[in-house]
Amino acid sequence: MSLLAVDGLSVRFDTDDGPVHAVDQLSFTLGESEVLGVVGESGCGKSVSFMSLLRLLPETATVEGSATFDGIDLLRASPARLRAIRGRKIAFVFQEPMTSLNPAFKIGNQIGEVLRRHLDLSRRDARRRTIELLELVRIPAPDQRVDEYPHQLSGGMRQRVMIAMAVACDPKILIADEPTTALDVTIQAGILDLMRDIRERLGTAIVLITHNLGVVADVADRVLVMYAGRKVEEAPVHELFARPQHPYTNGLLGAVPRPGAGRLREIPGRVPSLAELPVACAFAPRCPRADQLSRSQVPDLREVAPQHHVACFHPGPDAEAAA
Amino acid sequence: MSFVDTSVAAINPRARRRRILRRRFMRRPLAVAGFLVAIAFVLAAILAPVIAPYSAGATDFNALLAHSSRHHLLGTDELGRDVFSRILWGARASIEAGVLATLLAMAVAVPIGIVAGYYRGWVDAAIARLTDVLLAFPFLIVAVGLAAILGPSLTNATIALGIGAAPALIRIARGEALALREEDYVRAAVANGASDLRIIARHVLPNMLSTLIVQATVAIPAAIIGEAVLSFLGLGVQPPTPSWGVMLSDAQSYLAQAPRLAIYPGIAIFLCSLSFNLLGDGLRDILDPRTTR
Amino acid sequence: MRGSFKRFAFLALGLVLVGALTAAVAAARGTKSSASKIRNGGTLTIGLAEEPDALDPTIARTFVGRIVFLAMCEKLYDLDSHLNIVPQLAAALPQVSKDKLTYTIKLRKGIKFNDGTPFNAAAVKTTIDRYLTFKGSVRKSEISPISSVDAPNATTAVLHLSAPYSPLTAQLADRAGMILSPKALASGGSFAQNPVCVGPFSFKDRVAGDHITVVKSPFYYGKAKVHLASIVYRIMTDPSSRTQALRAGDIQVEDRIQSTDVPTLQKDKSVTVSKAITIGYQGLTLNLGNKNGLLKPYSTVDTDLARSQFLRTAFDLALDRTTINKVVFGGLNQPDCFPIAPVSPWYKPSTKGLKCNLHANVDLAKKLVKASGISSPSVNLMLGGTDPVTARLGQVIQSMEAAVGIKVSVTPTQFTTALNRADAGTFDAFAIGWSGRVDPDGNIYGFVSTKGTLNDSGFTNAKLDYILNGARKSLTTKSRNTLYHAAMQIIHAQRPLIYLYHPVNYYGITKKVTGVQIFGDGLIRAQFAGYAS
Amino acid sequence: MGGFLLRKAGAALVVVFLSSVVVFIGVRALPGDPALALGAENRDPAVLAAIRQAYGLDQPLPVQYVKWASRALRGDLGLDARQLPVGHTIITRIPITLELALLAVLIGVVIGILAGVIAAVRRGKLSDHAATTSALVGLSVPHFWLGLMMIIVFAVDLRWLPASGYVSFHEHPLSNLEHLLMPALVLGTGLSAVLMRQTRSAMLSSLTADYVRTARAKGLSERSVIAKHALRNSLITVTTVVGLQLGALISGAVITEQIFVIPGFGRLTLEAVNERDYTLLQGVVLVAATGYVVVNLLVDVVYSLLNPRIRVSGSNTP
Repeated sequence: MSLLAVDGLSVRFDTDDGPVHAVDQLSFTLGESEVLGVVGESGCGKSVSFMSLLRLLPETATVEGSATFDGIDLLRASPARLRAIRGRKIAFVFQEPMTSLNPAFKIGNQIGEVLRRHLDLSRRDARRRTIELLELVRIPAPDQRVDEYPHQLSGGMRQRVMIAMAVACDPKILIADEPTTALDVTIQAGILDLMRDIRERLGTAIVLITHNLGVVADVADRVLVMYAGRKVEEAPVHELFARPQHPYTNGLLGAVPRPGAGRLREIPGRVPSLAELPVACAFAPRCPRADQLSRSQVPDLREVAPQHHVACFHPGPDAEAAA
Repeated sequence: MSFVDTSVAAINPRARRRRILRRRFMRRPLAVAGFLVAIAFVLAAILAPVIAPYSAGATDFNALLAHSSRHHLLGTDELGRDVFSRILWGARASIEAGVLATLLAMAVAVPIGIVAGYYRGWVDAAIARLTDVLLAFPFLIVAVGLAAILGPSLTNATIALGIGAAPALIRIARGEALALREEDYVRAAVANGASDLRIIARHVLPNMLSTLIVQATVAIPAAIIGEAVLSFLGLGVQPPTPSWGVMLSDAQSYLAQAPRLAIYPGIAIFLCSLSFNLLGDGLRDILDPRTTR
Repeated sequence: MRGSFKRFAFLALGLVLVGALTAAVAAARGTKSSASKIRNGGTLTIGLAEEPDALDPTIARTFVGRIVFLAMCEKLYDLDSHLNIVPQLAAALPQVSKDKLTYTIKLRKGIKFNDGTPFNAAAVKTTIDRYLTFKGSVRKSEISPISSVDAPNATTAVLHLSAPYSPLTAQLADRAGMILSPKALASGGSFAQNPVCVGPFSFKDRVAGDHITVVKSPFYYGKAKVHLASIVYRIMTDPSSRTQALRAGDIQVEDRIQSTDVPTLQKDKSVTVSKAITIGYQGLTLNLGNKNGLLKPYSTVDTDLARSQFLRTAFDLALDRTTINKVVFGGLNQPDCFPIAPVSPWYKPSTKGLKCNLHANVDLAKKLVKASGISSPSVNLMLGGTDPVTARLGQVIQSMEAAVGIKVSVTPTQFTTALNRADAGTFDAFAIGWSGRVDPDGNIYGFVSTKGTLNDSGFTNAKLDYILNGARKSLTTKSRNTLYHAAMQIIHAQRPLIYLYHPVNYYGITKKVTGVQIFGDGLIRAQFAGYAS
Repeated sequence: MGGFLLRKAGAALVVVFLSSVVVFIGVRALPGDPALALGAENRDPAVLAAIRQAYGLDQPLPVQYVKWASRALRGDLGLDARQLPVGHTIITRIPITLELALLAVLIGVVIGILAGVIAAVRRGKLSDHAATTSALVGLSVPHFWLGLMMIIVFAVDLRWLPASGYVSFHEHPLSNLEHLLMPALVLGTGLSAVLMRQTRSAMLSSLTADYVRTARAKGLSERSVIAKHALRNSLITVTTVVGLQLGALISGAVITEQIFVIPGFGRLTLEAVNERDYTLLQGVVLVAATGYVVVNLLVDVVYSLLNPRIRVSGSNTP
C-alpha cells in the first residue's frame, strides 16, 4: 500500500485576468521510503501540486481531486487535522532558504517552534533537540548558530536549517522543493548527500521537486515529468533515463549536460500561458512530432513499459539523441 | 524541424495593456463611482457660474438662516446667501487647490527626486537632508507658516500645500529613480552612451509615470482637505470668496442654531476627497498588481 | 470656537493703552454688596475672554490685563460707579498750579505694598520714572508731558509737566497710576512674572494660557472689606465653553458673553447678565492722505474715496447701521456715527445737530455717486482680522455698497499685518476698532489731527488741528464742549473715518456671588465681592 | 546597532540645526512688525523704535539668530509678549497635547492594526471590504469637520460630552477623559485609517511571504502564523509609518485643539502665529521640529529593535 495516493488533482487560480489552470488531473503515488523526483520547467505546476496537497496555496486557488495519506484525504481534512500532519508527518523544504526563514526570529526559535508544537517539548528540551538537529544537518558550532538570525547564515546553511526544521519531527514524507537551486554546486552536492543520508537513517519518503534532471538521477527512485500542469511521463529513474518516451522528456534530457552528448540543446518556444487549457497536447506548439491529432486531442497516459507511463500520441526516444 | 510560437497573440502590446487596464478598472465599481463623482465635482467647479442658482455673494438680509425651500435648495446662511450655490462655487477653490497644489508638488518633487535617485552620491545626501528638514515641520505648520508669510489667499494656500506635499513626493520619486536606474534597459542605455537627460526622459520618467499618477490621485484629496483646513483657519481662501473651509468656519458659530450650515460643506469636502481617493485606490490596484495578487 | 463677536471685541478693546479709562455707561449695573450678608472666604473664578499680556503695568497693553490689575495693583486715582475720578492711593485729587505745569499729589499714609514694604512718595517717583524711561514702556506716551517727579516728603509727590495736559489725572486713574513696589523692581527678576503693588490681592501664580491666581493680601490697608480668599482668572477664549462653564458653575463670572448666548443666559435664573456699552467704537478708516506712511508728510491719495467727498458721503449713506448690527451682531451693539459713545457726558454737546444715518439712504447715495463724477467707483476694504465675524462685517458692507453702485472688494488681513499696511498707507479703507478713552481727546486727537500718531487716514485739516490742540489745553468743560462740537462737524463732513457702532459687552454673574461690579469701563470689579452666606 | 543609531543621531542634529535656521528666518519673514504687535494701540514711531531696541529687533538678523540660538542651546527660549518664559509656557502646554496624542495613537493603533490584520487575513471577504472602505472614508473625512459633527451630535444634541475645553487629569480625572474623548477620537480615526491601510498591505505581503508558508507548513496554528510570523514582520513596516504619521498627528492636533478649544501645543502654535508673538512662535516651531526629529530617532530605535537585520549587523539595507 502506498504512503500517499494522489488522484485527479487539479488546481485553478482565479486572477483578475481570468482563471489560470496550474495543475490538471494529476495522479500519482508515493511509497514508504521512496524518493520521487518531480521534474519540469518552472511554472509547470510541480511546486503548486505539492503545496496544494498541504493546502498551502493562497485562497485564490481552487483545488480538486483527492490526496490520501494515512487514510485521510488531505484535501478535505479539517484544518486542525491538517495542521497535525503539516510539519509532523509531511514536511516541506522550500526553494528559497533566504526568504523561507522568518528574518525576525532566531533560527533556534524557528526550529524549536515545530518541536514545541508537535512534540510538546519544553523550551529547554526544544533547544537541546534543536542543537542536535543542527548537528544532524552538519551545521558547525550549532550551539552558537542556534541563537543567530537567518541573515547571519550563508545560503547553504540556511537550507540546512530548513532541512533540520523539516526533519525535526521525523516526518513520513519530506517534500523538497528545488532545495538546491539557489545554491552553489559544491553546496548542492552536500545537501543532496544530506537528504540521502536522512532517507537512510530515518526512512523518510522524499519528494524531490527540481528542474534539474541531474539531481534526480542522483537521488530518485522514480521520476515524474510534468509539463503545463499535466503529468506527461512517469517511470523508474533508470527506465526514464534509458528510454525516455515523451518528446518533452527527450528535450529535457537534451538540456542536461552529459558527457558525450555533444552540444547542449534547448527546447525551443516557451511554456504556454495557462490561462486556457488547450484541448490538445499542451506541448504541441513546441513539439517537432506534433500533428493534427496532437493539436485537437489531449493524449491519455499509456503504459509503454512496466511502470512506465507516457502521455503522447507519438512516444519514443528522440531519434537524434538516440543516434 | 520548425518551431512555431503561437502562444503569444500578435497584437500591439500597448493597446493590449490599455485594454487589460480598462477591463480591470471597469471591474471595480467603487473606482468607477469615484471617477464619475470626481468628474461631477470638476464639472460643478467649471460650470458654477452657469448652474448655480445664485451668485456666491448674493445676500438676502430678510432671509437669514432660512431652511431649505424651493428658492433655496439647502437653505441660506447667516447672511442670507444660498448655501447650495455657495457649495457649487466653493468647488472651484477646492478643485483648483487640489489639482494645482498637486501639480506644483509634482513639478517640484519629481525633478529633485529623480536627480537624487539617479545621481546618488552627495547630491542625494544633500537632498535627503533637505527633505528631512522639510519633513521635520509638520505639514500643517509649514502650510500655516507659508500662508502667514505669503499672506492668506487661495493662490498662496495652494503654493503652501504644494510645497508641503513635496518632501514626501521627493522621497517617492527618488526611490523609483533609484530602482529604475538598476533596470537592465537603463543600464543598457547607459552602456550605449545615451546622455543622462535622454535616459531620464526616455526611460526613467515614463516608467515611474504610473506610480506618479497614483500618487497624484492620492495627493489631490489631501490637498483638497488641506485647502479646507487652511481656509477654516482663516489662512486660505478669504471670504467673501466661497470655499467649503470658509463655509465651515462661518458655520462654527451656528452649530446649535443651524447645524446644517456645517453639515453640507463638510459632506461636499468628504464626497469630493472620497471620490478622488476611490479613484486613486482603483488606479493603484490596476497599475500595481503587487497589491492585488 | 471663534464665533460671535468675541474677536471683534478683541479688536476693539483688546489692546488698550494706558489712559484708557473708560467711561461711559449708563447701564453700569453695580450690584453693591448690601442686601444679603457676605461670608468670608472662598475662591471666585472669572472666565476671561482673552489672555492678559505681561502683568507689568509698564508694558501691559490688554484690556483683560486691566481686569487682573484691578485686584492687585491699585492706582493713585480710581473711578467710582458714575465714572468720576476719585482718589485711591492718593489722599485727594491733585492740586494743579496756575500754569497747569505742576501737579501736587498728597498720598495716603500707612499703606503697604504686598511685600510688606511701605508705600510712599519715593515709590511713586521710582514707578513714574520707570514708566518714562523703561525701554519698551507703553506708558511713556500716555504721560509724556511729565518732565520730572519730586518726592519732597514721604506723602507728597510732585509732577512737573513740560506742557499743559488736561487728560493727566484720567491717565493716573489707569495703569500709569499704578505704583509698583520699589523692592520688587530692584530685585532684578522680571516684574511681570511676580508683580507686587498695593492691592487687596497679591499675585500667586500664573500658567500661560490657563490661569492667573491672586490671593487675599495680608498687607492690604482695607482688608476688612475683602471677603474672598482668592480669585482665579481662567483664560477661556472660546465663548461657548465660557458660557457652558458659567452654567455648570465652573466659573462664577463670565467675561464678554457672545451675542448668540446672550438670550439663553438672560433666561437662566441662576445668572445675572450685565451689560456695558463701551466708550470705544468700530469704524472704517479711509485713506485720504496717507501716501507715504504714517506721519510722513501727507499728500493726496489717488483712490476713488479720497478723490471725492461726495463719494465718501454716498459710501456712508449706503450703510444701514441697524441692519449691520442685526445681521452681524444679533442686534446687541449700539449703532452710531460718532467717535464718542452716547454714554459719555461729552456725546450730546459735541454731536448736537449732526445727523446720523442709522438706516441707509440708497436713493440719495446713488445720486451722490453720480454727482461724484466717478464712474464705477471701487474700494478695497482691508479687514483688521481674519475671523468669521470680521469677515461677515466685510461682506455685509460689500453687499450694501453694491446696492448703490460702489464696488467693494474685501481683504481680510491678520491684525498686526493690517496695522503695518495701515501705517504704510497701502490701503483704501480699513475696518478697525478703538477701545476708547474716557476723555474725548483720546478718541479723536490721535486719529484726525495732523500730528496724531494713529492718523492712518493721513487726514490733515489746519482748522481741526487748531481746535483739537486748543481742547487739549483748555480745562473747562464748557469750552471743551464747544471745541469738540466744532471738531465733530469737520470730521462728520470730511469723513476721514466712518464710525459704525459702539460695542456693547455682556457679562454673566452667578447669583450666588454678590459685589461684582461692572462700570462703564467694562472692567469686572470683583475685588470686594464674596459669596452670600 | 550603535553605529546605525549614531549615524542617525548625527543626521538628526544637522536637521535640528537647519530647522532652527529655517524657523528663525521663517518667523522673521512673517508680515506684521513684531514691534507693532508689542506696542498694541500705541503706534507712535518713537515708542515702536524703543520697543525694537528693547527687544533687540533693531540688530542685524545674524546677530539676532546667534543670540537666540545660543540661548536656546542653554534651554532659554526667551520671553514672550506676556513677558513669560517661552520654554515654561511650552512645557506646560506639551503634556496636554501629549495626552491627546497618546490617546489618539492608542485609538489609532488599536483600531488600525486590528482592522488591518483582520482585513488582510479575510482578504476579499465582507470584513475586508468593510474595513478598507471605512479606512478610505476615514481618509476622506476632513477631521475638523468630523469634530464639528461630533460636537453637534454628542455635545449640542445629546449633551453627553462637553463641546470644548480642557480639565487636567489631576484636577478631575473623569472630566479630563470626557473632554479629551471626542478630540482623541477625531485625531485617532485619521491615524487608524492610515495605519489600517498600511497594516493591511504589510500583512498582505507578509502573509504571502515564503516564511509564512514555511510557518504553515510547520503545522503551526493559523493564529500563531498570523500573530507571530506575519504580524511581527508587518510591524516593522508599520512602525516607520507611525513615525511618519507623527507630523500628521501634530498637524491634526493643531486643528483639533482649535476646534475643541484645548489649550495644548497646537493651539499655542496658532495663537503665536495670530498674535505675531515672534519669540513664542520661534520657540514653538523649534520645539515642534526638534520633537519631530527626536521622535523619528526613537522610531529608528524601535525599528532596529524590531528588525534584527539592523540590530545585529548595523546595516540598514533590509
